[in-house]
Order: sequence, then C-alpha cells, then structure tokens
Amino acid sequence: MSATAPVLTNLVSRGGQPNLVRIFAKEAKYEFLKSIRLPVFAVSTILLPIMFYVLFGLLLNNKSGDFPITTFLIATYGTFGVMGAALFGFGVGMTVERGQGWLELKRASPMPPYAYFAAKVSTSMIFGAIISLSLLLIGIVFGGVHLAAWQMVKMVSVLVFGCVPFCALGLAIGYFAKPNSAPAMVNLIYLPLSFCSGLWVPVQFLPKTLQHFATYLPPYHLSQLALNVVGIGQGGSQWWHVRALIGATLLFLGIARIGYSRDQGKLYG
Amino acid sequence: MTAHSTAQLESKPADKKPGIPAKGRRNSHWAGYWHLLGARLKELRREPEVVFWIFAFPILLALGLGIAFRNKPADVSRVAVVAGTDAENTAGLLTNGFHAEVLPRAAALQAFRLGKVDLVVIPRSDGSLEYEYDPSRPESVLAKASVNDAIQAGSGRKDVVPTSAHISSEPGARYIDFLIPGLLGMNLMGSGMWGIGFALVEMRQRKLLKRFLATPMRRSDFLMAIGSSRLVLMIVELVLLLGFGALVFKLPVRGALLTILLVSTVGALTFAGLGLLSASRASKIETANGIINVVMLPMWVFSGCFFSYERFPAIMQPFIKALPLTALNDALRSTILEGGSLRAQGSRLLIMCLWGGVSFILALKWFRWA
Amino acid sequence: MTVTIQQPIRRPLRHSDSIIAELRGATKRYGTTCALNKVDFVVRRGEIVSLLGPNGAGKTTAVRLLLGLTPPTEGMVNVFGGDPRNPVNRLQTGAMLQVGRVPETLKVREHIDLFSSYYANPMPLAEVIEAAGLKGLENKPFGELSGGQRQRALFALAICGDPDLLFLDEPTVGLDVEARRLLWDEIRKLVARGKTVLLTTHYLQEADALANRIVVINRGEIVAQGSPADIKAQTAGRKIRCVSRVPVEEVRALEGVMEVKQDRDALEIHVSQAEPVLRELLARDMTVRDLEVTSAGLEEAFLALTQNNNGNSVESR
Amino acid sequence: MSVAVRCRNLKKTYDGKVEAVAGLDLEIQVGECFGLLGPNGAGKTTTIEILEGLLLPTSGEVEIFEKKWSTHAQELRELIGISLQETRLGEKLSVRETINLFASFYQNPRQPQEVMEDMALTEKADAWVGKLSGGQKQRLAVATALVGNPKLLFLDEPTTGLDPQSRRQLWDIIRTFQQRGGTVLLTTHYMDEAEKLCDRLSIVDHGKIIASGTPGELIERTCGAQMIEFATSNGDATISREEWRKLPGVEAVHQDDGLTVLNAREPHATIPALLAAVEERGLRLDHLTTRQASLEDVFVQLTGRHLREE
Repeated sequence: MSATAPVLTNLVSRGGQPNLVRIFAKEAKYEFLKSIRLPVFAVSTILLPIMFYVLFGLLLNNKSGDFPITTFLIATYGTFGVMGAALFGFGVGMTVERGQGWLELKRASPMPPYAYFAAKVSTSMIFGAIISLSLLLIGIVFGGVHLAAWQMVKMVSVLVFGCVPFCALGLAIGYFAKPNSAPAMVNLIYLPLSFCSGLWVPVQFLPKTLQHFATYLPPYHLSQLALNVVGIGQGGSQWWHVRALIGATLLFLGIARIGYSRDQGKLYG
Repeated sequence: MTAHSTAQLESKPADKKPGIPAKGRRNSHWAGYWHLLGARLKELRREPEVVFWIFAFPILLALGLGIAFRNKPADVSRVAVVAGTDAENTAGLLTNGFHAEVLPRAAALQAFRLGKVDLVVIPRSDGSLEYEYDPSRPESVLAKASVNDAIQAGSGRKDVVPTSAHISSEPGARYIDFLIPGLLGMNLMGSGMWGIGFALVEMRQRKLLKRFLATPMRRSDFLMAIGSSRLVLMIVELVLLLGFGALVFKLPVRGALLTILLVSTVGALTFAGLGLLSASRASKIETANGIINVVMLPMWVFSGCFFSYERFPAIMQPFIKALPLTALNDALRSTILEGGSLRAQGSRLLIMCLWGGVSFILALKWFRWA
Repeated sequence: MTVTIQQPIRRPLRHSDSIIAELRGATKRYGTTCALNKVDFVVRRGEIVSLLGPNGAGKTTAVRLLLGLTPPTEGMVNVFGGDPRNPVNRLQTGAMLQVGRVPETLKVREHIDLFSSYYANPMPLAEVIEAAGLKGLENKPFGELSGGQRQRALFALAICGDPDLLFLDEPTVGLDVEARRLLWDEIRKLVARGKTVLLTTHYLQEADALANRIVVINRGEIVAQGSPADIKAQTAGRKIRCVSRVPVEEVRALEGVMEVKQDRDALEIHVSQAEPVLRELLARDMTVRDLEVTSAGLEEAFLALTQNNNGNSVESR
Repeated sequence: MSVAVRCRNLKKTYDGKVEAVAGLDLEIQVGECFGLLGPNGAGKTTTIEILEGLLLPTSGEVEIFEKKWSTHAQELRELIGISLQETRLGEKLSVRETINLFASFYQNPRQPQEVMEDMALTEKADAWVGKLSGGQKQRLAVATALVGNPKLLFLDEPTTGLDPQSRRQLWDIIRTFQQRGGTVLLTTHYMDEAEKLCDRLSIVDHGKIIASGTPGELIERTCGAQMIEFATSNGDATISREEWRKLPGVEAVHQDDGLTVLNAREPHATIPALLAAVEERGLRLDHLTTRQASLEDVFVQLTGRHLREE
C-alpha cells in the first residue's frame, strides 16, 4: 500500500483477534450438520457402501476358497465410501455454493479462507470414519471378520486420512463444473474410477490389463494401503502407494489452482 | 437439424385467412411441438458438458479400454509349485505358456488365496501331484487343465487324437466387441435418465414448467418433444459409437441396422420413462440426483456393461435378468454381434417395454408441473 | 401547500474527517471490458453512503474491490488502513450480498452462530435476531424461509459481528413496505451507534431516505456525488402535473418547457422555471385542475445523470 | 364496460391449515390497470395464481371474461399473458428463440419481431438469455407474456430488482398495452409505482381485501390530504401521541425515525396550533415539512407496522 495513504490503523482498536480454533471447530461442525441433514448426501455416501457390503460381502458371498472376502471388502468399500464423501462434499457442495454466490459472501466475511476448506476436509474425514467403522462393525458381527485392535485402528486411520487426495480431486472439479452439471460430472468420474480401481470387484478378478491400468488410479492405492494393514494387499510397497497418493493430491491441487485463477478472471454481474 | 429448419418455416407468416388480423400469424397444430423440440435440441447442443459426457466420454472410454485390451498375449497362467522333492522338476515342465515359481507351502497357499497365482501344484512324496484350485475362478480351472496337459505331455503321454490349436483374435470375440454394445447400453441409460430426469427437475426448479403451463401449450406436445429429443440424441449416440467401433476396432455389425435401431429406440424410450418417473415429483436437483443414482447404480454394477453378469452367483441371475439395462445390453449384443433377429429379442423387449410403460404411466399420474 | 423549514434531519457526522475505506485511482478490467475506470471514492466514519447506478455501471465491482473479493487492475484499495484481501482487515466489516441460493439445511441461529465466530466481539444472538426482525424464525432452516425472510437473515449475517463498516448490496429487494421500513430503522440505529454503511440500491426513495451522501456511477466512472439535495439540485427544473384541456403539442411548444408526458389523464410537464409556464397555461385554460408543482426528485436527477445508458429507452407516446 | 376478472368469496387453504386467501372478492373492468398490494405473505401470489388457472381455489368462483377455468381453460389461456415471480427462462436459448417458442403455443400470436421492438429487445435478439442483464430478462419475461396477443396481463412484481431506467421502460410498456385496450392486474411492493400505474387498487392483508379504490380515493379516505412531519428537541417534557391527536384537523398520528407524522385534513388550521403547542411546552422545533400523503402512507397505516411470519 502506498505510504501516502491516510492510514488509520488506530481505528483497529476494539478487541483482539477472533479465536481461530473456535472458527475451525464451528465451521467444521456446521459443515457436518449441513451435509448430514441433506438426506440424499447422507444416503448416497454412507448407506451405499454399507448396502454394497451387506449385499456382496454377506448375502452373496459364496464362500469359495478361503479368500477373506469380508475383510477385503471392508477396505475396498471403505475406500469407495471415503471417496464418495470427499468428491460429493467438495465437487458438488462447493460448486453449488460457489455458483450461487454463497462462497462469495463467505469470502467477504473475515473468515480465514482455510477454515472453509479445512471444514470440508474434516467433514469428509468424519464421514470416512463413520463409513469405515460401520463396515468394521458389520463385518465383525455378521461377517466373521477377525482383526487385531491395532489393525482396526490402522485401517480406519488409513481410510480417514485417505480422503485427502479425493478432496483435492473434488476441489478441482468444483472449480471447473457448473452447479447444475456438477453431480453428473462427479458421478461420471466417481463410478468408473471405483470400478477400475477394483473397489467393487477385487482387482485380481479384473482382466489383466485393467489390473495394470488400476495402478495409475488413486483409489487403487488407497485400497491397497488399507488391505496391506491386514496383509492381503497385492504386495506393492507401502511407500509406493503413499507416494502415488501424494502425487495425485498435488496434481489435483494444481488443476484446482488453474480453475481458481480462471474463475477469478470472470466478470460478476 | 431437421427440427430447426421446421421451426424456422413455422415462423414465416402463414397464409392469411379471413377474420385473422393481418399483423398476427396463425400457428399450425404442431407449431408448439416443433418449437419445443427445436428449443430442446438447441439447448442440448449449446451445453458443452452434454456434448462431452454423451458423445465424447463413451468414445474415449471405448478407445481407452479398447487399446488396453487389444492384441493381448495369450493368458499366462501363474502357478506356484510347493517346494519339495520333485518341485524343480515339475516347474521345469512348465516353461512354455506358464509362469511357475517354487514357493514354500504356506507362501504358495497365501499367494493363491490372494489371487496372485491361479493354481498351486503340490508334489507328493509318492511322486503324484496334487492340484489346489478354485472352481469358481475360470482362470484357475483353465490353469489346472493346461498345467495337467503340460505335465502329462512332458512326462511322455501320447495323445490318442492328435490336436493342434491356434489363438483366435477374430473380430466378434474380443473384449472390445463385448464392451461397445455395453457402453452403448450404459450410455442410453445415462443420457435418458439424466437428459430427461435432470432437465425436467431443473425446469421445475426454475418455475419454467409453471410458466409453460400458463400458456395454451398442450402438455402432450411438451412430453412428446422431450421424448423425441431423446430419440434424436439416441440416433447420434448410436451412429457415433457403432461407427467408431466399426472404423477403429473393426467391430462386426452383423445384425440388420433397422433391428439395432429398433432395439435402441425401445431402450431409449424405456429409460426416458424411468427418467420421467424419477423426475415426476422432485423439486430440487439434489433430490433428483439422489433418486437417479439409486436407480442407475445397481444396473451399472449388475447389468454387464463392462464384464459379463454371468459371474454373479446363480441366485442373483433372475434379478439381474429382470433389470431393463440387462435386457437392453443382451439385446444389443445379440443383434449387433450375432445378428440376432428382432423376434429372438422378444422377451428382452418385453422386459424393457414393461419397465418403460409402467414407469411412464406412473410418471403421468404423479407428475407435478408446478 | 408546501412548507419546508429545514431539510430532513440527518445524523451529524462525528469524525467527519476519518476515512475508513477508499478507492484511489482504482481501475478494474475484466478481459477487455473496463468495469471501473480510475475511480476515487472515500467512505468516512459515521456516514451512510449510497452507491447508485444503472445495472452494469460498476457498482458491484466497486463493492467487490472494497470487500477484497478481487484485486484492482490498477490503483489502490484501502479499508481500515489495510488491504481488504487480507481477512484480518475485514474483521470490522460486514457484508450483505445478493445470494442466489443459501445452504438450505442449516437453521437461522446456526448460520448466525457460525458467522459470529469469525469476529472478535460479536453481538449476542438475541440482539441480532431482534435487530433483523427474525424473532420466532431462529430454528427454521434457511431453505424454508420466504424471500423477504431470507433477505432479513442475510442482513443478520452482515451485522452479527458488530462490524464498524457495513456493505449492503440491494438490501430491500423483495421486501414489502413494512419490512423495508423496519430495515431502514435498523440501519439508522446502527449509524446512530457510530457505524458506517455503504449501500447500493435501485430504489431511489431508499437512497433518499437513508443516505448522507450519494455517489452516482455510470459506465465505470463517478458522474456525481454529494448529499441527496446536492444531487437533486444538479438537475435544474421543476415538474408541473395537472389535468388540462390544452393539447400536448401546444404545451410542448411553450417557452421553457423541456418535456411533456401524458400520464393517463394528467400532463407531466418538465420545465426550467415553473412560474412563466404556469401563467401561460392558466391563460390558455381556466379549467386546469389537480395542479401540483414539485421540484425534480432524486429519480429525475438520477435519470438525467445516467442518460443514454441503455441507449434504447422506450418512447411513451 | 365489461368485466375482465371477477371472483367471489375466493378461499384457498393449504394442507387444511394455512388459510392463504380467506374470502376475497374482485372485479376488474376491461381496460383497467388494477393493482393488488399487500405485505409479503398476504395472499397476493396465491390469488393471482388462482386467477391464472394455475391453482385450484378451495372454494369460491372465478370468472375471466365471464368464462370459468373448469370449462374453458384452453380458450382462457389464449387470452391471458403472465409474468410470474422469479421465472428463469432457459439460459441457452436466444431472446428471439425464446419469444418464438412462446409464440408457437398460441393460435394467433403477435409477430415476435414486433414484440421485440416494443420491448426494446431488438439489439439483444440473438443474445443468449443467460447473458442478459436483470432488466433485460424482466423485459423478456413480459415479452413472452405479450407475444400471445393477450387481452389480460398478469404481472407479479414485475419491477423487483430493476434499476430506475428499466423500471420506467416497463411502466411505459404497461401503459402502451393498456392504451391498446388491454387489461392489467399487477402486484408490486413499490407504492410510487402503484400510484403511477394503477387506475384502481386493492390492499390485501391476511388473505382479505382491507381497502379498495383509486389511489386518490384511498389517500383521501385514509390519510386526509396532507402529512405534517416534524421533530422537536430539548424535550424533558415530551408530548404524547394522544395530545397531538387533539390538535385541530389531525386525523392520525404516528412516529417514524424520531419524526412525528400527523395526518391533517386542514393543515392551515393544524400548523398554527402545532407551533403554539410546541412553544407552550418550551420545546424547540428542529424540523417541519408538510407534504401530500402518498400511497405508501396509506399502506403503512392500513397494514400496521409489525412483521408477520408466514
């Protein structure tokens, strides 16, 4: 700012700073409430993976061989659910709020911008936790899943923190999609990605080439990380999966960044 | 487009009849229908997302998967031989067309459980071999048979009937041939459900339906225009995907074009009906989105777009076969790949018509304009 | 009969010289369109400044600059001595913007609670509810509010942090007469407590009723600013309204007549000076009735200042 | 003169509970511009939608040009043009295409070109609706109402959110339509607009008409001719509303933003008395204005100053 400006810093007198922790907490709390009260969101993100698990893991499990299918599916449907929560929360939720001017109003308030994103990420994490814990519970009670306590903790943490790359992907979609086309766009990315990464049908049952293709997809790596916790992954090294996920996150953030600048240049009424 | 030019024709001053003010024009009976159809098609054409997801995306998907699966080498069966007395010997017989490794017993069984190997060969101390395989996995069954052949032949078995084999990669039997009709079916479902369900709910949310209702527009014209716009789009989808498949992947189109067109039309109308039903009451696009997902997702998974639904357990088969997308996919594969006749598709067409008809009737009953 | 002893009272400015927000030589271009061109503009403590202009004149851009939502292409933006793009410098501002859709599942009280948390010293919830006229609606989800209620809820979000500077973008659109007047009262109360308000509106009566100072923007430039009386004075002339038998053409030909409009059975005559025209009119038609002479209102002034903006005004006769 | 709109004892109850319209009578003559005013939630939009044939009344009779919706719906739709609150037309169609589309629904529409000229939309004929400004969109909404060559126009808050230029253009359009013999039913929250445009109007509150007449009549009847606004200071001793009410010629008193407002039929009698009263109490008069009462004053007086919750 130019030094000649009549700077009135003394006007900033009342009170100090708002409590950052409180802002984050409230933002997260209301973001969560907002999502959970939207039946469509809650149903499609929480119930869908659970429904799939019950269907494929419990009811239609023909118990062939001694492949630990019920344990396996906790990891893959967990990944599926976490991914859905993140993609819909960011990709659809943010697009709608952005397109209609709500995000603009928030940006005009003194809200620290990161609070908004942090709240959305933590909401995705909470949904991830709810999904993976429900799957575990159902698996243990009805599916004969036996896991050590540390394995459960580790698997849930992997899934909960694994939402980050998908939040980044959702963010990228959020800056490019229009409010009305966002749901369609998210679905068309979400569903093929889940399928090709072996979240519905175990990846080793997919055609060979698709198995190879899967290694380029982030959901594959997250599901493998979760599977490795119980020792039934495909055997790639932990680091390889983690690096792949970090790489994907950075790539999506880069795309989001381009979308953000593009968005800034647009004329508003 | 045809509708476009008709619409323009309509807007020319019509012949003057007595009693009609010279300024005004007189609209023909079908003017409303043609204009609605023209408007709908223009809106679709001007929506880049629609163009991408309906036309470009399936082609990209076909291209990606098609290239990925083209010219794939004959499957190499992965076999684990449990370490033991005869292990090295046995593995030595499995060099041609197999990937065999010698593993300790526990590791071998673990690898088998995880699907890393298709078959475990356990040499017994008495010189015989034990195969550990999973009858529910086709590649496992295949591995057992071919490993057995290789070992028997390697150990000096003489075949009573001399045979020779050659690998078939003829058009018509490859994955891409299976895939393209599946993509077409999936696309017809997706664009029907989204293109109609979503569009109607959006119009309702914008209060545009209410605005139309306050004009002398006939409701049947409106619904017919929406339906016909689907058919126009369907023809474009059909020509694009089949043309693409035929040109790039030499997809054999063995059935009569008219039969294929008829099957697609029934499919498109079925999903138009389901789309209309999904949109009959929802007033917010979020709700419509949820409903459409709930309807589409099971079919996405079960109806055999990407892989055969035969892989699902037998108890599920009746349920899967009753789904409209299964019927559409089967009918499309049968007509396109096998040249099946329209009559042969009777039961499948019946399933689709039932779904479409029932949902259309329910939709008309429940539909809310305002 | 019109007796006027004094201009309507307006609160005296307290710190008349303390500028709390300003644009200096601010230019904003979006691609090739220039939305604002070298605009200088200040808001002083305790003022209600009204930003007027036709659609697309650059009002929204000016507000977006001051809110830090977008950087200027050239020039400087200063709010409370800092760049508003830094959220810390917005701790004392509140904004009410045009929002197409709001997160519908959160309740009114929850939205207010959330926005209050952004500020260091927010107002108590009960006070916010009271001030925005939302009593009884605290537990309603946003999605179930009517248009007017939603507008009031957005106002609540703007004031809940007890900010010193308030941006109100068309705050009374869609409000009925009562709700509008209630909101005006609240705005006046805020200013009485030393707050500053920047208001944009299309409803000129609102600017006239509230503002100390009016800034008229047209095509990205400031074309006039001053008190409402100053602005009105910029368009010379008065308006005569009467029912008369004199034909419109004849009236139009009278000396000093600028424009004549037939408004149903009455004539609306814009003149530079009222007396000579009146005398002439009465001489030609003794039956003139429902006679009314007024000075040009803010609306006339505004229209004159921003003339030819749309370029396709419709002739009435 | 014949009757364009007539309704008797109109009632509409939602979900058997909320009574949006509670026995409403209207009669609009052909050629009139009729205003329906009232606070938000008073039942205006419900009434209009019933008259437009979009909603069924719970009870009561509606006749448009002496025909009923139940028997002559198609015919009546040819005769009316409407602009709803907040309709968002398809954004990817051009202005011309949108008007053409609406024209195609009617048997004898007007020439779209001519309507566009009337609405000053010719320049924007090929622009997509999504790219129009608020005023242009609103004019397009009215254009779609006019293109069917209607005899009766329903406009529900047509000028909300418009800038003054666009507002005036719309007023001119409405007047032109009226001059050609059309009938208009209008709702608005802007009282200056109602005063300017409407030949007659009704004020609705709680689903009932609480006053009707020409703007002049209503002002005269409710507020008297003049409003005297004043403010006093130095007042330990304040004067209560009741005492002001006792001044000669005062019909009503209310307070607004520190100002006291008197409705007076004879200001020449009231003002001297007012000055005397102020002097007597040792108050100082800070401000005094007299002005003609406006429709807004009428409205405030009749509908009170409380907010209602829908």
